[in-house]
Amino acid sequence: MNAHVTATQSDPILTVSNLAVHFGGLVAISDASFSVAKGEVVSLIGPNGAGKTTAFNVISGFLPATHGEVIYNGRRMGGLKPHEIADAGLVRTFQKTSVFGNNTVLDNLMIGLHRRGSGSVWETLLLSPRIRRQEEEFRDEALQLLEFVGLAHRSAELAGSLAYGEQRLLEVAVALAADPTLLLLDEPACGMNPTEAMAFRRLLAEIGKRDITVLLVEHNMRMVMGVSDRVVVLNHGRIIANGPPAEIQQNPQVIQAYLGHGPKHA
Amino acid sequence: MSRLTKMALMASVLACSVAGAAADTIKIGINQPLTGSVAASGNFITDGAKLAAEAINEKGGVLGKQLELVIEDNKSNPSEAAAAAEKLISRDEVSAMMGAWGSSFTLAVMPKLQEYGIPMVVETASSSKVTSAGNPWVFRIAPTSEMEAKAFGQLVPEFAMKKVDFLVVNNDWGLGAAGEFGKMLKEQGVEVGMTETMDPAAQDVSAQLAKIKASDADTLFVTTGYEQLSLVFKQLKALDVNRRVITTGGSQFPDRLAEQLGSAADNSYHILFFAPWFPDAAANPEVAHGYIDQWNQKGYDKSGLSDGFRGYDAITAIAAAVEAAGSADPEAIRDALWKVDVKGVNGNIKFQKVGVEGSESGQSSPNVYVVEIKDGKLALP
Amino acid sequence: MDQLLQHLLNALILGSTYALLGIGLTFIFGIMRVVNFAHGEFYTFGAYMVYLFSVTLGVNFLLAIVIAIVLGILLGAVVEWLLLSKHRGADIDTTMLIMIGAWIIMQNAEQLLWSGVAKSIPMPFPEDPLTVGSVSVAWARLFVFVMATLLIIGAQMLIQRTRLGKAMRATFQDTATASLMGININMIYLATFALGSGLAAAAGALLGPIFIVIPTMGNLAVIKAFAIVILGGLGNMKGAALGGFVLALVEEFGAGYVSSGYRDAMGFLLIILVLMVKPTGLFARTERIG
Amino acid sequence: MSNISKWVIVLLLATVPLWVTNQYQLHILIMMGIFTIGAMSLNLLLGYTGQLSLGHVAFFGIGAYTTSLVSLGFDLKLTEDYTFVFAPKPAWFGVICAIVVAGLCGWFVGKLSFRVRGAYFVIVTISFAEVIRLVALNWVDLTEGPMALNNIPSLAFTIPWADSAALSRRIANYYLVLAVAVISSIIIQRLVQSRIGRTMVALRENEALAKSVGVDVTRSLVLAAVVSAAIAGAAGALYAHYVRIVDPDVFLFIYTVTMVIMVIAGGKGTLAGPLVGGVIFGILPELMRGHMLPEVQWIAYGAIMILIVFFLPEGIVPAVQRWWAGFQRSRQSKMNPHSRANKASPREAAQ
Repeated sequence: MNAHVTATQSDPILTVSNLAVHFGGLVAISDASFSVAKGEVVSLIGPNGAGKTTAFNVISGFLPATHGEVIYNGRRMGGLKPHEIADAGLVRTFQKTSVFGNNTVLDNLMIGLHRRGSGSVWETLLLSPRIRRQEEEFRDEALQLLEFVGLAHRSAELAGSLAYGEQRLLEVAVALAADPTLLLLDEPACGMNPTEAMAFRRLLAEIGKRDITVLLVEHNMRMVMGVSDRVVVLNHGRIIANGPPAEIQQNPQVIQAYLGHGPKHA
Repeated sequence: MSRLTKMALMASVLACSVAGAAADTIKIGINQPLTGSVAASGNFITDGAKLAAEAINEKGGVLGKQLELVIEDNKSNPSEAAAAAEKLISRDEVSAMMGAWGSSFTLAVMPKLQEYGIPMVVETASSSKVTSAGNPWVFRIAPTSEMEAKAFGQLVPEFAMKKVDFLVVNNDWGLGAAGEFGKMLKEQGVEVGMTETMDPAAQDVSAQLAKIKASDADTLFVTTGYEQLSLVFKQLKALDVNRRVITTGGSQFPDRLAEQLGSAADNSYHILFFAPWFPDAAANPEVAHGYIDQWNQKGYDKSGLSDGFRGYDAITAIAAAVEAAGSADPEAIRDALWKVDVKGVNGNIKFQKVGVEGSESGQSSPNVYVVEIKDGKLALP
Repeated sequence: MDQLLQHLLNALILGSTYALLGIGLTFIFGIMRVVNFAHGEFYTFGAYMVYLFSVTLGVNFLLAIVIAIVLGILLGAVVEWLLLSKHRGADIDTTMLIMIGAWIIMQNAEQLLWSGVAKSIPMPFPEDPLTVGSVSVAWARLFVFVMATLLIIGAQMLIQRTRLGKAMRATFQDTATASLMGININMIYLATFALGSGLAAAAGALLGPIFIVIPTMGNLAVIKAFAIVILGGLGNMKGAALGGFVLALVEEFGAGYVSSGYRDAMGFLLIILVLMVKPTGLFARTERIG
Repeated sequence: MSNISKWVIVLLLATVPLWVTNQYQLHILIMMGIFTIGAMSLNLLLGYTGQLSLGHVAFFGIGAYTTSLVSLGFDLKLTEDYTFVFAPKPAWFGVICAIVVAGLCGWFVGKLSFRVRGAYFVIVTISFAEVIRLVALNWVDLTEGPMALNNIPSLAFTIPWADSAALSRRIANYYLVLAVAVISSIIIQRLVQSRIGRTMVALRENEALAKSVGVDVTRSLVLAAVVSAAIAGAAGALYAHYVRIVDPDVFLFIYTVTMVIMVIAGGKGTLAGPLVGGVIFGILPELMRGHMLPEVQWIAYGAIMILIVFFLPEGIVPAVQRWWAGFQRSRQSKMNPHSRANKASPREAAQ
């Protein structure tokens, strides 16, 4: 099958075309093109070192691309800073657990809500009524989001003191607070126990209902096959397969790629 | 948190109650550079002051009370000099002060004298600004650069100079000396070339010396403290600059220069206010001998004698003023300083009114000596 | 032309001691990730040890320099063991604050022991300078240059040729792997800090006699060492050696042709410029981030 | 801590000149206050954004020099025949200029170091302070170089109950310092507890995550640097008008170190930390004086700094809060074993 042909879709919200990333002589991604349609849940999978996280880093502006471009909502993302990309509605999470450890869970959410608010320095210093109101709205919104991911009872704890699985949930909540239209999740279920993983699958479904498109990097194949509308397979910096989960499971090239590296969580 | 603040407040109250307790002594504040770029001289002056206080106390003190010296380090820095004065006056409640070595340090202290009404005997500072500022609490026993230049002027014909350059520290002391000596030399028909400056703490002056090397002057005047002076001589030698060097300011330690630098210091002349190697040439040989004996008895460094006398004379003058005032009241001491007429190591100390009319400062007329380093030995030219 | 040659010569000699200072600091940073604010105090320590042995105790001048360097190494080892060995893996700020504390303690201890009055150390070299054409240089400075160069080469050899050096390089590359390979990381850190301190003490022992010795002499030295290390790229030893010479050149020409007062400012302006243009240092390779 | 108890403390501090009449004790309190304001401003950068600025004294010194020059006036010979003459302006105007100029310098340094973090940021800030010190030392026409700017006018107003002019001036300065300290802490508190301030903490805690949720970290760092520098500039201006003399040594690294010790010892990233650190390290030298030589005093200072890093790495305030929270909790659980209330985390209580 032709890896460059994307599934028929009416309205691609994210298009990655001919992306290549080189570190000196090392090629992390040689040539990758794929797109994600609005409302879809797409998984990006592949063996370790296939270039998944690198692709995430480029899409979210943390790394410059060597060639190719990323187009989001019709806008070129190349050259934009990470916070500008987030402002465009494209929000990511990280592979390693990443929270604001010395802040309370509630404050983590308040930081996540940052781009929804506004207010000049002067307004802030004078503590204008609008700023006070905004703070209250933020607090309510944050609590709602915590309710949504099931962490409301933890709101006063320090984020760093949460259990591992809870921290991963908090990460997603912080990303959701930033009001994304496309959410990039980098191995969100990594390290979760089966119960937490199940809870997380339910959360993903809820996120879908909120009209948020999801691009997921994940090793947990059961989850990938369960939640994805479509799966993109990356190996040695190239896309080797792109299609619905059922099709991917049967793809000999994909099986070969995974077996070649030894199956992992597969 | 509120508990913590209370604790902190209690600590501050405690700290405050520790300070200050009256004693049966007359306190005199010493504001000198004990560390930093001109510390060598400041330490010797402080030693000289201690000797004078000791001698007076042995004879029963002043007004039946012992003199107590309260010593603060001004770290060779104007702000620290002002801070030291602040401490001496408001914390230690001294009756009079001696200080503050350099002109810049002294000028920094002077507003405090006026604010609190405390007299200060100025032992080293040479800038004319000190006594022309209209500060009636300042009494100077050191010569101004102008006086120094005038005294040296008598020797100028002997040197047969044609053109001179200056290398001075870039503060009131150095720039003042360059100005006054330049004026005096011009009046005597000597051409004045370039004036190069250096930071008081600079250690490498090769760049300035390279410029001076290129000049066709026959004499170089240098004004700085001993520490920098020794570097200047070393680097002059390293750059092979051969010309007559004359140093001014009175804090050169020529015996140390001769000993440590060998031939590098040869053919140099040093303007001093006391030449301990030739005590019989002093204005008051008996006082000079007494001071030298006392110094040697203590085992102090001999090369410090040429600076230590300033502290000795300053304390002598202050003690005489307290005696005349009949009390330790600062204002009474100030008034009495005008009546002082004592024999010091340098000469007789008697203050004349100079500066702004109505709020004159005191200035005595000290003696000036010139010493030559010749074949590694000191000589009177 | 003559003036230019004289400036170049001065810069070469000054640069050798700067390089010595910078290598020691970058060495400690590269391997241990410690920003050593006390570096200047080891420099001061070296100078005072030469004073103590050669002037106060009358030991031979050359021997005094050797003793000063050895004592610098020992003091470095003691400081590392006492203050840093318990903070392996702590963030840079923590160790930096500890070293600032050490810096304050050491400087004031020197002041307490030797007072704030400057000391000078006589050197057993001919007073007349070596003059070639219109360029002249003092024998003492020539000696400093030769010694500094030998020490730099020696340090480089130690790192390249010896087992200890190999272990240090391995630690520099990857601490975890080095430790798995059976390298005693604690010993390596101790040796690194001791060696870096020894190099700083050597710079002080060599420069002290040329200038004067005061307790605060390390303050400018440490800041200059930072400038050198930044120029070369933090942790880059060859870069630090080059950085030393670059700083000396910039200072010397700045003082000679722009303004002698801004001599020391040149170095800092250079740092700011370098960090604006190439934050990883002039001689650093681009690193992979992440 | 509630707002009421804060204002009670402020009121208490306001009564100090009524019962502390010793000039020197007031002097110590004023100097302590000035350096505490400096420490508070440093805390904004060091504690909240996590950037260790070791050139902080530059802003303090720039504030001091700016207000001194504005209130003393200066002449600058720009060309052979044109001299720019700046006539002396009132002292309060100088203070405003000081705040603005220091703030601009903060903006410059913030911009300058937007690419560098950690050790590089530290070195950029040190270099900046050194360059400024050398300019102050060498631009003698403007700054008087090592001769210092002297006779700077006082900011004082008359205190009716003071016995002497000197005491009146001191009490006036005490109130000025207190007022600036209160205003500064309100500014810092409102800032760090706002949407903008949270981005600063986010930058400290996890820069990548902050970026990923749309925080412009450069902007937030620059803003912190500007506010921090402006407050430090105000402290410097107060210093200049109080001691009435400024020389280039005001830029010495040791003053930055003093402020850093105050912040670290008190507790970085807490509002009360620099205040507690400032009080302790402002009073400590006075307690030690008379018992030990100045050098020994400094050695003790250095040792305390190391000991704090060893044993109280977070600082005094968080340690006390943790202890207090633990104490409260144990008392609560004794009274009502099932209660989970009052389990506020230390960090939240600190803010």
